[in-house]
Amino acid sequence: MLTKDQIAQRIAKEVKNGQYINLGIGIPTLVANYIPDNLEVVLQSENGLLGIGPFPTEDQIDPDLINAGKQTVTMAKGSSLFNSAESFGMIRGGHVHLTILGAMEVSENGDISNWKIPGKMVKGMGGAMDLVASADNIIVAMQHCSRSGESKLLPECSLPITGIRCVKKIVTDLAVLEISPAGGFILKERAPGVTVEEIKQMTAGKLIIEGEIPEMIF
Amino acid sequence: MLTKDQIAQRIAKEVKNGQYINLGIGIPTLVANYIPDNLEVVLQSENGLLGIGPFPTEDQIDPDLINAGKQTVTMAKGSSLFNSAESFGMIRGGHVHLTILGAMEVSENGDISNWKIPGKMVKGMGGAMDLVASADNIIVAMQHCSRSGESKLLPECSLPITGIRCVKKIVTDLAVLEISPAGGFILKERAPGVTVEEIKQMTAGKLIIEGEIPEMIF
Amino acid sequence: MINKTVKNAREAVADIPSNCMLMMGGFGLTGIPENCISALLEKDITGLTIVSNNAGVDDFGIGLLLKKRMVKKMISSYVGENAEFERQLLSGELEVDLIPQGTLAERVRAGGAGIPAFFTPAGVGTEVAEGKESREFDGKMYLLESWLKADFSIVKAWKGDTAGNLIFKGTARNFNPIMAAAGKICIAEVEELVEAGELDPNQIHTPGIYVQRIFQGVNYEKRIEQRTVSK
Amino acid sequence: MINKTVKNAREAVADIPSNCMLMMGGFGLTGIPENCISALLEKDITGLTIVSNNAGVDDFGIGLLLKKRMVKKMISSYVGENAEFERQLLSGELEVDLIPQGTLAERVRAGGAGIPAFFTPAGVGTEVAEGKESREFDGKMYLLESWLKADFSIVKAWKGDTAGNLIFKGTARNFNPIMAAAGKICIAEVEELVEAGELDPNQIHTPGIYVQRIFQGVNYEKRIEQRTVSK
Repeated sequence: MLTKDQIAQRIAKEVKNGQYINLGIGIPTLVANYIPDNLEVVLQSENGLLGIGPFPTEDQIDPDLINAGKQTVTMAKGSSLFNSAESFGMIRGGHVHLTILGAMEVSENGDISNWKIPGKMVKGMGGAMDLVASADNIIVAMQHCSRSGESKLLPECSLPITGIRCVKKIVTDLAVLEISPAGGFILKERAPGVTVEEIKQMTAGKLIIEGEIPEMIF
Repeated sequence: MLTKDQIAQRIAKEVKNGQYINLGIGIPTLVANYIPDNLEVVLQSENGLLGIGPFPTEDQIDPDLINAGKQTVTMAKGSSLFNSAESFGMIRGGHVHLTILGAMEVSENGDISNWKIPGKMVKGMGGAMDLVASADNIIVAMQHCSRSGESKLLPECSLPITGIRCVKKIVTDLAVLEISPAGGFILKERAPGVTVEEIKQMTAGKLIIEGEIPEMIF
Repeated sequence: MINKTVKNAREAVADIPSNCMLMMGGFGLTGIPENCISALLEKDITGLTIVSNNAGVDDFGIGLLLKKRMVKKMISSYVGENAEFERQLLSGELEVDLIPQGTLAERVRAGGAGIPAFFTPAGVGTEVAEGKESREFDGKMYLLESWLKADFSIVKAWKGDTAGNLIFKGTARNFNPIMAAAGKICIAEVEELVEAGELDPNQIHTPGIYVQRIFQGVNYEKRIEQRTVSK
Repeated sequence: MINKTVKNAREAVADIPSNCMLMMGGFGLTGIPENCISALLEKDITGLTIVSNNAGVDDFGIGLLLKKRMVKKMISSYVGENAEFERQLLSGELEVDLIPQGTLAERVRAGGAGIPAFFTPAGVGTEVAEGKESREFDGKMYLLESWLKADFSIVKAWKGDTAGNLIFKGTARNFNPIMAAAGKICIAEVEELVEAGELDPNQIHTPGIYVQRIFQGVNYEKRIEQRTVSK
């Protein structure tokens, strides 16, 4: 089973040179730490920054420079600043190539739920609905199962939906899976030491297994 | 009968302190010369400038600084520059208080025609349709009659329309008129030496004459 | 150009009445109009509807207005860091309208730019789509969303001039420029106010046409929600 | 950030094929991509559809492309200063789609920002409204207009960096920033090209995300259409 950092590390392998990428809060934020130095990518923060740099040192901290998770950040070389309408124009207009975000549930046709749990305080969807409705490539970083052991990869989402038919790939602590255009989770890779049988048991939605399933390589 | 400069001079009296104003090509451009020095107004150019200054001296000429009539201009103190979408956002959003433009015809319900003559080469409407559809206050500067002596203040426009029910006031070489919300040209002022009877003869649309009609004062 | 300077926040917000609609710039606690929030707290008004991406925290930002029960309704995209907010919401004292952040930004932009409605893909197939017109363009579904306008918009900029031109800094820009344009009256507080003509016209983020009142704010706290440093 | 620099205009436009849709920045002759226009003239392509507010003059700007019969259709708001344009139009060799300038700007902005359609008041009751859906909002009529996108957008900026960030000057900004975002491939020519990191992030007009190719242009003529001086 992968740690959160390992999930992030595996997702980082999906990143291609020259991409503009939006990283959600949580595990996705960690992806930035694993992008190879030889790739030149630009991280977008939907509150109005292209080119997120590393977190600041104590004396670099600027309260006027935060990311969408409200963390203090710095700017990378060649970055730019803009307002929220321009920022989401960028996202909706398909200029951001890759969105990586967390999820509570994903369905076998690529629906995602990640903003609301009935009966709990609703905090709001923030930019998630815009991101999932817009990006061509959406990768979800999540635990395969809930704390109580129930699969989060389902035939249909049980929680309120954030976006429909939008997820392309999922990296969990157990596996890498792709959404089949015809519906279903195509198992692509196993986490080290995890068997196909274990993944089958933990996946409530339709799991598609074709040929040998290799172990992840980092 | 007023000269073009006098028409501009009369229109300048409509200008109020603090207004943002868009001046069309032709007579409207001349209005800028007659705005009293004690009024602080800002002239908008729809190609992306708020705060048009005087025409440049020879050594001030900058090819990157023109107005919507493609004339070289300067910037007034406190001006700002922006793109065409922002510029028309300003116009459509009602932030420009007053639009002054020329017309070929105006109808008694406030329709205006000023962009196209059937059978002649069509040059395009430029920003005129946006301006007339947006501004709360639209004043037309025009000759009362065509060169062949036909009235340009009509029951209905005969030429293709630029905008409907939008003109509030008209200043011609003969008169100042307001459009009645119920339809009709309300005669407000006569040009010096011009009689009500003459204006009546030159106005094909419904002319509303209430009480004494004063001569214009400059 | 006409001088739009007012003395201070108190004068700027003096005529804001109960039950009106306000927009307030800021993302999290970054770029929020701290001075105007303080001045509003001194006023005896209630029933405000506030459009703001977030709702502040319990003891700072819009959270202070909530605590004083001045707010009837929040129109926001994310309101997660505020216990008093949660209490009022669950008790029914407060209404909240949650809107996808990009839709919120575009609706505000549309309000300022005279676009009454537009189509956007955000929220298709979700509860956000309920009761909304949807339509397909080039094989993809979109929702019709309408403009948002306010009686007053209150924004915070880095620099400003007496003609109302504004320049923002860093990600403190966020919703401020689009809200400036969407308020019937826009009040701008700035860290540094200069004479018209001192700012480069080419660097203005918000043209003065959108701003009706401007003043230089004092004592900016600029509280940080998630102080995160490199190890 | 990835380096988007290409050697020159010829390399930048090398893969622009016949019969594609181009956007070209500029208002009148101000802010037009002079170098790319020259490079296009050297190419053996025809059937172009060009979105540009104006169509240049007979011997400069887009007028040169018209003269060489490379253009099938112009999508513009005002095309009045071009005799060859008029000749081709009247003879049926050239199509023209005339659009209110603000609608043109907003359609281009919508194309870049992923808004497939929006309502605008311009053109209500005129021939522009023919065949279009109209709808009333708050007692006023509006027309539904759709986004405009292009295979290539070609823009001209004052300064740019190797990451594609652009800064414009004066009213040479005009349609350039919105077109940069609305082209699948955006080519930017700039008067001064610097390394990424040399431009102030707070002063960027067009973020580099929109720009795929950039080069420093040469020999800008910047012709003036209406040289007007104070007496």
